[in-house]
Amino acid sequence: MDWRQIAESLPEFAEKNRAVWNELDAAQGDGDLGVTLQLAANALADAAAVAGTVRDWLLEGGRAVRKAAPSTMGILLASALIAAGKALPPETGELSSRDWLLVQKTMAEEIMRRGGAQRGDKTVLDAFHPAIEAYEEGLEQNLAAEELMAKAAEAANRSAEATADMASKTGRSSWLGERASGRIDGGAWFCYQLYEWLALKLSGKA
Amino acid sequence: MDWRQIAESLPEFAEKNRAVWNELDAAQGDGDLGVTLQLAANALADAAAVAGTVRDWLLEGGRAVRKAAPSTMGILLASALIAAGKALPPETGELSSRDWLLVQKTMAEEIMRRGGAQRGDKTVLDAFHPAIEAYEEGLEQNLAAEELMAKAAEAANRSAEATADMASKTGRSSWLGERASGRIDGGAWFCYQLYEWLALKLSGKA
Amino acid sequence: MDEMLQGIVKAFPDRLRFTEGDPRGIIRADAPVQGKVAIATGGGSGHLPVFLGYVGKGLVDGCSVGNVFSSPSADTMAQVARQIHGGRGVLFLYGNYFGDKMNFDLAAEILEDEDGIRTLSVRVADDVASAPRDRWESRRGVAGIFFAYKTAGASAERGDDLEQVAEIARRATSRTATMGVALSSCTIPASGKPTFEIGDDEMEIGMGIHGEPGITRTKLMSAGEIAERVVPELIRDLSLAAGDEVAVLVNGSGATPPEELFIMNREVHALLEKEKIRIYRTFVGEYATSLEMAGCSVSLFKLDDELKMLLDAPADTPFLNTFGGV
Amino acid sequence: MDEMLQGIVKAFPDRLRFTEGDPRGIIRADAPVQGKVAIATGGGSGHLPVFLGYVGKGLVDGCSVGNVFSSPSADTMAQVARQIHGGRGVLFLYGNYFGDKMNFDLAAEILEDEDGIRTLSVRVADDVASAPRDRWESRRGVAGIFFAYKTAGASAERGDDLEQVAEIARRATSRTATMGVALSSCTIPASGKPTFEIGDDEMEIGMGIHGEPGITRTKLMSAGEIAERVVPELIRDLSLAAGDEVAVLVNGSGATPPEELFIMNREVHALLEKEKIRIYRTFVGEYATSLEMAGCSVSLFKLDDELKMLLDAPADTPFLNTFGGV
Ligand SMILES: Nc1ncnc2c1ncn2[C@@H]1O[C@H](COP(=O)(O)OP(=O)(O)O)[C@@H](O)[C@H]1O
Ligand SMILES: Nc1ncnc2c1ncn2[C@@H]1O[C@H](COP(=O)(O)OP(=O)(O)O)[C@@H](O)[C@H]1O
Ligand SMILES: [Mg+2]
Ligand SMILES: [Mg+2]
Ligand SMILES: [Mg+2]
Ligand SMILES: [Mg+2]
Repeated sequence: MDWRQIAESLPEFAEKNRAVWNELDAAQGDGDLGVTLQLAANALADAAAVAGTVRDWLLEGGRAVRKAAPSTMGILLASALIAAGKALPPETGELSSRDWLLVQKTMAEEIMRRGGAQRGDKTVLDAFHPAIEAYEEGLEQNLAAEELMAKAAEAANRSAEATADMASKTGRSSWLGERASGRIDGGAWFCYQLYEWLALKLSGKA
Repeated sequence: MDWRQIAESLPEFAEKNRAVWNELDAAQGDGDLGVTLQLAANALADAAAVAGTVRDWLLEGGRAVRKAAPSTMGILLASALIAAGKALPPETGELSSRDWLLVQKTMAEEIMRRGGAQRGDKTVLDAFHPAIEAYEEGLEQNLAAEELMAKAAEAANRSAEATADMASKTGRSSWLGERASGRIDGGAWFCYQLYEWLALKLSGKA
Repeated sequence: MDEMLQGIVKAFPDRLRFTEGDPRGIIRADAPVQGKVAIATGGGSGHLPVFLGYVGKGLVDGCSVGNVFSSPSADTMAQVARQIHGGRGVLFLYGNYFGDKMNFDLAAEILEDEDGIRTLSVRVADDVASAPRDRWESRRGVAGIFFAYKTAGASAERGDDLEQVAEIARRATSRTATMGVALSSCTIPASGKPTFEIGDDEMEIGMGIHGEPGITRTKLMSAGEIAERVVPELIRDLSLAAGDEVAVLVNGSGATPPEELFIMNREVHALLEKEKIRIYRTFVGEYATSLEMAGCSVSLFKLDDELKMLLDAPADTPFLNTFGGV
Repeated sequence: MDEMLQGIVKAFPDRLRFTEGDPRGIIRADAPVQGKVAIATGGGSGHLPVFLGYVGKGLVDGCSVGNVFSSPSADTMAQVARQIHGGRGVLFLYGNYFGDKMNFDLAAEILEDEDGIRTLSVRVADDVASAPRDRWESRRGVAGIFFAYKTAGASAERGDDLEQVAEIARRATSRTATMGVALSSCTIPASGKPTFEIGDDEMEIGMGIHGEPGITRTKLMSAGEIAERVVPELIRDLSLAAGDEVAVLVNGSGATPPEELFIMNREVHALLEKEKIRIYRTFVGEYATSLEMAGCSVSLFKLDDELKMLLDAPADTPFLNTFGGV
């Protein structure tokens, strides 16, 4: 899978969905999730243009996101990307499905470490964790790259929807009490959409 | 004519009309003319209760109004009353129609001196001056006290109504430009009502 | 009103106190300062820190407080003057409003007749929207009163006599020009309704601090557009030329976030710099408010060497210096 | 945003400057002060004078400025820290918000890894409405941050080391309790709509400075009623007893006329006096705002002898001292 190609089309992906992300965040946060993710996507595309390797891209891209989008999701993504870059062996070329698993796991761990949230706290993790589990399951079944992503996307979709029934325990939305109940978490929904988009990309449909 | 009796019923007179005065002032000033005149009336009634002579009453009443009602109309009234008190010979008992003329003329002069306004500037003077002229005319015709007041009231009424066509040249309302045109001046209207009330008082009808 | 004044004196008991015998007069805790010309101010309330927030060292010695937007009484003014009088006369320094003028004039007569205290009066008249330059003395007094307080206060503090202090106050006033804009009206509590209505997408240029109408009403403009409307007018009014030095005051009328005042300040600076007018000092914040009115004003103060010195002299009031200043 | 910051630096060029290489960092013009522990703060904008208005002598050395109501970046924070570092470490002192914490933590890691600069962090958490006393460290930081800045700033200024300065900041924070009320919401420009709606005749008690919901919504209350609701809660929270000494802060959230803040101050004083709690010092004004929100908060700060001394130490920022102060 060509990481450069993915990186280059991230801004387009963000443009298409930013309004929804803002909207979801507005219901229980400050309505800037779409802005944040757009800035992050742009920073990552720019970083890819000058990066030599996928590792460089993750490290430099993470640093760029850190500067460009210092909101919660931005900083979690940035740290997670840097951690993932550090975890990849320096000689990594294109990403294998195993490499992808390592990236995902490292990112999820770093998000937990830095953000201190647990599953069930109504965050991006509530979609991310189930997606990674589904991905790993698929890997054991030797599914193809695009099938793995599709399987992860499906799991993320279900679990993102389930965040509507959760009470937020972290970040800005945790202050909102009643006012935030019954709504899907924006970060979780983004996570699902990202997997779906990646699945389409890998299958050549997007 | 019993000045004490007039003084004592001033608060009642003000109560009955304060809403209208506020309303007229609100259209082109700050809407406190009724409040001002109520405070002035109360202060004058209180002063009458302890004053030995009409002269004392005017002097002490004027000082009390000065403290209690420091808005434009209050201060003009206060100064005018003090000036009138000073103008009356110390031995004055009940007020003759001549004394009344002196009081009115002195008051009008002091209002002009202190306020610097001319006839036509859309102030209380635009009713007061014509009223005094009518009063003086009547005096030459040897009319009775209540007839004099009635004649003055009539003149004040006509000229107060005519202030609607004037442009304000002094005080707060002069800043209002367009916004104040077409409205009767509150101070002029009060002046008319005061004469009318005095005429009724003198004729024993109020 | 009286609750408000008590709240103020309770907050700053080491710096302010009530005038004896009059709960509407507030004076420096250490008044009278012997051997110094005293400065008294006053006016309607609803404009804090104007007027009473300028009582303090290097500024004014006492203040008479009226009801919202109405003059205090001449008797309060006289009582304040008596208790701040340090033997060298009293300057009445206040904004040019009719009701205040009548009361201060009357107070001056009372003080002369009854107490033998000499007074002079200077009325601040800086609102360019209210009259043309050739009749500037009939202008309304607005936020530019700050500069008159500051310079006359410093003049009194350094020992000038009554005439000199009055001259400084007059000089400062004649060299100050202010223009304001409003996005919303203010409501006079007594009347309970806004003085006038402004649409959500409208603003008024030249508005007075009691909601007096301005020069024109326009669509909402950006800070840059407002500055371009206001600053050239002030420059013309003061006949400012390249090389002249000014102090800038960007004042918020109450409901304007400080963030927006600083954006305005940037635009004002940019325009002055373009004309090569030198900015000696800048003040940004709430120096004269109008209850909950949303808006701001820009004042320019054309300096000379003496005024610069007086502007920089130490001064202190609890309203403008949280941590003390002298 | 950047226009606003330029407007600030242009207003006070002798006291503030931009961090080199980062237009979102503002530091003391004379930074770094060698041999002194440096204090850095930061947070979203829309709260002036919080945060950047506390940069100055006797307070904090530098500030990172985020967009409205959002955290500045860790890189800005690190850059500010580098340029204020006077050789004795940096204290990060800021309000307890999640996004800010993540960024400051990250900045601390960057500084340790890349620059070998030691940092400690203290988060101000004084909003009693946001968590009970036994979990006070999870409270939101609101206007009481003023007391932490003032005392920690004085501690750094007198030469304390990093641990001592942090201890003072923590001590001040643990002894400060704040409760706010709001009469209107604030609008986050990015979203364009009020964070929530309050009826004309309603108010919310315990409201956060970004419009976070409070404890309860009630009919409009008078200043006296509000004080009776708020002050006993603060007294209980700080376990104040007769004879204890406090500093009082009555803070306006932006659109509240100062007149009303002083009325509130009077009520607060009356209730404290009734409990024989001694008021050592009072601050009334806009110390932390929320864009155009109408409302106010009351903070009590339980003093000890050292904190009293630190509170009284000289300090100066152009936002709080118009005429300078040190
Ligand atoms: N502690 C946390 N750990 C992981 N994800 C979190 C955490 N807190 C919030 N999030 C995610 O971040 C999203 C909001 O991101 P963003 O809009 O950038 O936050 P903010 O504007 O409040 O800084 C939430 O929808 C949630 O998924
Ligand atoms: N210069 C003046 N001379 C005489 N009367 C005046 C003058 N200015 C205003 N008035 C009168 O005062 C009235 C308003 O009085 P008041 O409400 O007490 O004034 P304000 O509230 O503006 O101080 C006006 O209706 C007018 O009749
Ligand atoms: Mg958000
Ligand atoms: Mg009136
Ligand atoms: Mg009035
Ligand atoms: Mg945000």
